[in-house]
Amino acid sequence: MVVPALYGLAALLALAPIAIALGATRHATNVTYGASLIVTLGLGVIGLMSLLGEPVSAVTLPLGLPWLGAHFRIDALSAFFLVVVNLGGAAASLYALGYGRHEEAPGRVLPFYPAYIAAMNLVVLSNDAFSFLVAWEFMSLTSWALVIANHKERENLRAGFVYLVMASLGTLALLLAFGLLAGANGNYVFEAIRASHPAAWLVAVVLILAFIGAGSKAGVVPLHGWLPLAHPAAPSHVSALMSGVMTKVAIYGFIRIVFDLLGPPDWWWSMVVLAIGGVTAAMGVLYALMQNDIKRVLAYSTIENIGIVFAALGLALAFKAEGMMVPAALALTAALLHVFNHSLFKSLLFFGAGAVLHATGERDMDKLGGLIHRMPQTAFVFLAGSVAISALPPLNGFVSEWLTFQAILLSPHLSSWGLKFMVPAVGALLALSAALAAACFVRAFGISFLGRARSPAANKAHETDGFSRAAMFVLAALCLIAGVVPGVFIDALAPVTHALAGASMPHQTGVQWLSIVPIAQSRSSYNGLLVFVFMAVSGGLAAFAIHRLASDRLRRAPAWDCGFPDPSPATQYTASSFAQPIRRVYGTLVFRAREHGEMPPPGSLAPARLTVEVRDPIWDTLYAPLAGFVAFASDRLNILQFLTIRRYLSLVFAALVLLLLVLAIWQ
Amino acid sequence: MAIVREFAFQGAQMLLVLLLSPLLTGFVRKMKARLQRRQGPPLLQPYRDLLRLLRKDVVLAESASWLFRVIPYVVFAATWVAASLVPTFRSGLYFSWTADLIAIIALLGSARFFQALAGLDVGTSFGGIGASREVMIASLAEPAMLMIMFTLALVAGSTQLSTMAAYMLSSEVGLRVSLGLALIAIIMVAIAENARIPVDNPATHLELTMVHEAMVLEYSGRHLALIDLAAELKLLLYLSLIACLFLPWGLVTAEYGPQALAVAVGAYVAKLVGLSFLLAVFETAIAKMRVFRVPEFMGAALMLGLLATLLLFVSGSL
Amino acid sequence: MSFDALSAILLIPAGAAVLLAMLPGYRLTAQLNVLASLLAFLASVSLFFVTPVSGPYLLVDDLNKVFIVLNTFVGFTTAMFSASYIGHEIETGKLTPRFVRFYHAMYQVLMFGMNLSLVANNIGLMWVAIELATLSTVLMVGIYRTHEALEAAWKYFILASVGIGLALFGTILVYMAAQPVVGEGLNAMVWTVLMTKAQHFDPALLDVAFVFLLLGYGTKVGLAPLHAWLPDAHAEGPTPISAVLSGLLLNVALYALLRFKMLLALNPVAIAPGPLMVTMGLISCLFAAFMLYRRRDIKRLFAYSSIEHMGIIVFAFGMGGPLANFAGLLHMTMHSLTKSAIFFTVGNISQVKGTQKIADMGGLTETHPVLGWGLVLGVVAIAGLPPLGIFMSEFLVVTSTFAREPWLAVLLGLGILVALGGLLLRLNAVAFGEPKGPVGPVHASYVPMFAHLAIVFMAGVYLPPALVTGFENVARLLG
Amino acid sequence: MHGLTFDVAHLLAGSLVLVSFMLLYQSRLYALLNIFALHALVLAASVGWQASAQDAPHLYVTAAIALIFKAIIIPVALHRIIVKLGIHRQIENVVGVGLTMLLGIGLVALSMVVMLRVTAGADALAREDLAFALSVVLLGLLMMVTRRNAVSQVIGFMSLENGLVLAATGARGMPLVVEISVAFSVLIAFIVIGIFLFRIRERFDTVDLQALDNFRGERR
Repeated sequence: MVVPALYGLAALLALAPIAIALGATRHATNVTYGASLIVTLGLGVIGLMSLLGEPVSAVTLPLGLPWLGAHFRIDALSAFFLVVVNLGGAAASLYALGYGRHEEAPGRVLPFYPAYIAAMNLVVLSNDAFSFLVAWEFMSLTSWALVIANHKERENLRAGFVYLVMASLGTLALLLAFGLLAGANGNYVFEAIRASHPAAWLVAVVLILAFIGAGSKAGVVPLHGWLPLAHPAAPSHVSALMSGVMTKVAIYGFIRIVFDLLGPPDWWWSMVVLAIGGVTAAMGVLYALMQNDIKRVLAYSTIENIGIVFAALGLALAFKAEGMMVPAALALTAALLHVFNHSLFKSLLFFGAGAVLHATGERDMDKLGGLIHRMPQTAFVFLAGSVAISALPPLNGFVSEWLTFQAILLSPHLSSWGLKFMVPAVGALLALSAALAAACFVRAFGISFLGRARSPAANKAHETDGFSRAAMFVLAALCLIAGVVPGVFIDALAPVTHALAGASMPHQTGVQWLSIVPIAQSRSSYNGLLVFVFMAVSGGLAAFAIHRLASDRLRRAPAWDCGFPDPSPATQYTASSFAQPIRRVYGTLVFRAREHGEMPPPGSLAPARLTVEVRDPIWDTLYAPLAGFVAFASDRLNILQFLTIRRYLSLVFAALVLLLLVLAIWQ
Repeated sequence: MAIVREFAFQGAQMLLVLLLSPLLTGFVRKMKARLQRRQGPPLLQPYRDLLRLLRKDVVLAESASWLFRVIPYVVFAATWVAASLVPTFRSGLYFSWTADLIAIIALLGSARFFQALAGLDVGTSFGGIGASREVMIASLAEPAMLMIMFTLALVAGSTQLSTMAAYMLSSEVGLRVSLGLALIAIIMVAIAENARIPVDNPATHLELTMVHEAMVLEYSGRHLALIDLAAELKLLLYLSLIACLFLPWGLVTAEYGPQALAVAVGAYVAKLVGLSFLLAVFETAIAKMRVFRVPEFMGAALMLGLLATLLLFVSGSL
Repeated sequence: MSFDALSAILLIPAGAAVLLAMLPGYRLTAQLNVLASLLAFLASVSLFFVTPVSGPYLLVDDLNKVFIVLNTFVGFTTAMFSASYIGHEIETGKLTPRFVRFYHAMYQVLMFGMNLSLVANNIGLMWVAIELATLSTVLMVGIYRTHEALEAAWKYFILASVGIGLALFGTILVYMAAQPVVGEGLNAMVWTVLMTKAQHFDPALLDVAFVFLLLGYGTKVGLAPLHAWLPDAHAEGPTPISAVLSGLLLNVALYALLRFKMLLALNPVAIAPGPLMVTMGLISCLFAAFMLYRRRDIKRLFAYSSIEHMGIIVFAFGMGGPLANFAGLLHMTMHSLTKSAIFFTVGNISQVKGTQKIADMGGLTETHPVLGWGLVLGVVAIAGLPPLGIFMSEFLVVTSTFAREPWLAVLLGLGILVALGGLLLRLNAVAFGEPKGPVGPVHASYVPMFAHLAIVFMAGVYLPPALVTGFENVARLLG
Repeated sequence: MHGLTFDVAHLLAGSLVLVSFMLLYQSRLYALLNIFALHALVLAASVGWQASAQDAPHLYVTAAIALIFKAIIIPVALHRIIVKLGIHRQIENVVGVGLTMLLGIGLVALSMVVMLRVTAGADALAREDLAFALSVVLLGLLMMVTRRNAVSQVIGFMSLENGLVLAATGARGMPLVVEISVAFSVLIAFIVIGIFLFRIRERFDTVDLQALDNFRGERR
């Protein structure tokens, strides 16, 4: 199975020069995105087939490190992520068939787009440290090029800079991790690494390094600094790929190293992952609630979901460390399912944001509003995405969240007290972030799509093109399907958990009425299908009955608003005013949020002003000082550029004398 | 044959909650009135209101979208499904495993989600106030509820309401600190979720203090009827939740006889009466608090929930 | 036959130098220059097929074969580039034909010097050759005769000649060490002889000798704190010379160091030269990385990046071991190709913009797409990002080091990371953003630049087995 | 007999170091040149003596080169230059003489320690020679470091070269290659310096290196 996959990758890579050759014509857009759509679909099918029971297949090409070659392999894990990556890729390509036409400088996007998808696939397929890292860093490189596609804006360049530096930091961490695993004589092939059983301290170090490496790419707090800058800066279909897919590739890296290559770590390391995962989830969504730029909101909510996934992974680690394989499988399934779900609805939401951006030219929610009237279909799918990401039944977001909670509820069986106490706390954090996520997306959807238009641009918005809508509807449909028949997806994940945890959840599709049962019917179960049907039936019944038996008449009138009808849209709640209560409750604590209101003296006609100041604690305490240090050091050292020749000679002289002294003393 | 009977029970429960909920609200109102030395509206007043509203025209704001008209049905449906999945007089109903406690809470979450959207849809200032405050309160109430659920689930080793109720009935559950804390917490959450005093005042239209009412301000006619009915269902749901988790006595499980059923229904009604009486007393005794005191109130609930969970380990009962 | 190939490498440049010094006319000399370089390159390639016997003065083995081919190849491409570049310099009147004639002659002298020092089998001869090369570059750095050029050349000259002195002293000491064992006379300076007898030499003397050689040749390698001449010499000389300096002369000096390192490695008692080299390499890498952040002159910027990479290479060789040595060789090759390509690009840019000040450039990918993306590609390569060659060597260096000396690897990695940041900032300023400065057409040719980048890309993806075996042999030699 | 040769060689080499100290001490350019001539003279003598001691005739060539180039031509030429530049009365010193002297003594001590310990194997003559040579080299370097004037830097450099020659001759039976190369490089060095001084003359009205150092590419 791996060989055709590689052909697909070759095709994608070949697409880049073709795109360059075709130049900035509309032709180029169609060819590039059309071809990527086809290839990604093919790759997705390959992934699916190998997930559903194709044997593991591997191949070695005489590329890369000469004495090593480039190893590629498809096993259950990589097959699953192959599906995720290419599903996202296909959706993005379909979307871009329409959206990409509006690109002002396609020459800066088209060549890198297929290469970027190819790179992500390569990461998933590669089976030795070198190819893995090449693909990993190549992924960063291509996405960097896409982030600065609109290079005229200084902000984007800055975003690209921060992004590439952070990405390289992550790569460095992974490099060191593999350096430890491979040893001095360099057995970089994964089989060799798997065979070697490293010492406990080494396992710990590698785990931390892998967490830094993968976490920095996935956007784990506090390594997330680049993400809200870079993801919104790229064209929307690329933002969707970065948020929906690339972060998942990062998670793949973590799983591959920690669960597959590394031996079982001591249990306390899982606490690190758990704690950081929980904090990431809560922080991410709080950040999201403080933003007014809709793409930024989405980027921060990605951080939240990554946090949820890592919390589940930490749980799986804990169970695995204590040899409880079935719960480990449950936690792992929850994580992987959330990976899949998030890739669906996050891409969907970014597509929606892109459609809005194109229709209005605005990313600031305070300048949007009332779009549901002008772009009803986009509004509908965006709503679906919002419900899904807010973990509300009957859509898919809830299922993975529910599984995570089920896994958390198994924590009492853990023997170590640290975990016994930590897991419920993490559970509280997850619950908090779930509730806040709902708030965040009520805000995101409500402010931008509902109410009345807050700007002329929003008033003149128009529905987006067919391709984009098709892509969005496909994803929305998938969100619903994954929500109502989750059993199918859970069963598909069984081989993965078998490979990684040596166990898997009980077979789901056999259960009556297609409900899902993590451990036992008596313990817990959930049936998305029935919930959906019941809601539909009862809602429909109510509607039918009322319209039949009672009145179905309807009059339009100005809004009542407690008797203060206000003609101006400015009197509506804005994004920032909507966030105000939450900012009061959490912001003062986390972001040192301050509100300065200045009232004009009685009689003066000056408007009253309210200024809100929100600080990013992590940026202030981590990133700013680092940048400061580099600036300081380079300033200090830069003096050496401005010495006289005599001084330079003195340097040489000093070096010589020093070495001679060393020699004299050493001998 | 058995299947049919099971379906019948499920249907019966759905109808029961639907029909009982306005009466419950009416009863609470009556109680409060009496406690305040007022005559108060008749018990059946809520039914009359609903019917009246259903027959009236809907007056829809110009800026309202299709979503605004769909939402009442969604909210009603979600709440009704949730309410009909909570054991009232009989546990282990045929579809009880459709959604466990987590899912029920989440269903209420969806209802709230859409209601908040409705608040924003017309684009008025009051809708905004309501929605933003609602989500703020919910952001604390939901985790608190989940923490309570954790405690109970860890005690009962299940999130299946029927199983939990059965466990609570069984002898092995002793008197526990955690359960006490959980009870207090769940009451606090129930008060907040149902927009009761001191968190919110269902009767008020004093603009700056209202939360739930502000969200539904623009609704009228059948839409308003559905929203109100959903609210009443929610109250019933929480009361019967408390009833089935903390006072499960009289609940019939698998095997039953007619008299057992009668007893069960009677017990259920009795519980409701008792709880709603307590609620009325509580509401009369206490004053509504400022909106930004609410977070502290809910935070306390959350802390209680977390504490309850952690205490479980200390008490070493696992 | 063998004699021809070997001597051709030396005679062609020497003859060409004499010829070019006499011939007038810019076009003819330029073409002749290219032709001579091409012939030298072909001759060096032939070395792979027939290995000449090495005499008492000249020697060809696996180690220097690589260097020679690289040297002549970059020499050839640079000659191509300079042919078009210098033409434009004459048009703009920055150079007079008289100086151009001098320039071409000196170019061949330089090539001769470098080739000689690579094939020399005699430490004295090698020393002479390196000095010859150095002095010829001194003259070319000062060729523009502006204040800055003179100051740069003067600085270069003073520091280089001190380096000369130290290196000579070291050479004498090596002779002193060899003389009791090998006996007086010529033999005591012949590599092939020294290598066989090295284990009997007086270790203490070798230690002192290596200190002097490290500082002497290290000055020319551009190791901090001996680097001071390098940035200015790169910035103020003609761009082709900057390319040759970074791409070749540094390598030649490094080659000399490696030879002596091998000598010490053979001696059991002598201090391992490794730690010294590792320390200096690390210092250079970190220092240069931070220096990148305050650069305003684009050529100085890349000069400092050369220092950084020399640091990495010296570090790798200092670590030793087959993997690290392989990485060092690979990195050296990749660096000279990439860096010279970058200097070709930078030359074109500064000719188009009429300045070397980064502040006066911008939006290059907008105004000159080929040039701009060429620069982006070059910087991406030099910053060690895949799929280009330098990533492979840096991967090998860091991973192989981390297993042995974790903290050194971490430091090195951070150095590379800081350097990446510095380069990226400047790249953003030059290649992206709103276009700035003149947008005239590009005169010099793109061929050499893209030829180099293509090779670097190829190497990053696929290394031909022949090259690999060659490198592995050398790595084994280096111990 | 051998004792005598040794003593003379010792004496000459030692006096070379002494003269280096004089160079360090002397701050007036004019006098400095004369002392440098003396330095070269002593070098020539010691090389000559080495030649006779090792009965290596080719060393006489080196001695001759040293004598003619360094003792006569260069000083004369430099006299010309400084007179032409009108700096022959210039007095300049960066570090105080006392401190310079102390440093010099320290360096000599260092070189003694390093060299004498190292070359235990070689014969006494070579050891002495190398030790002194190293100290001369270091002193020359010190001079370059402590002087600001181009000419005196050049002189410092030359004295450094002298030290190298001394070392080279000290190494018994070292092939002629090296001497030639030394002379050759010094020659080139001299020419280049000459060119540079002239260019400098064209551009600046002083050879004081501060003037050069102002042009440092990127000024802050």
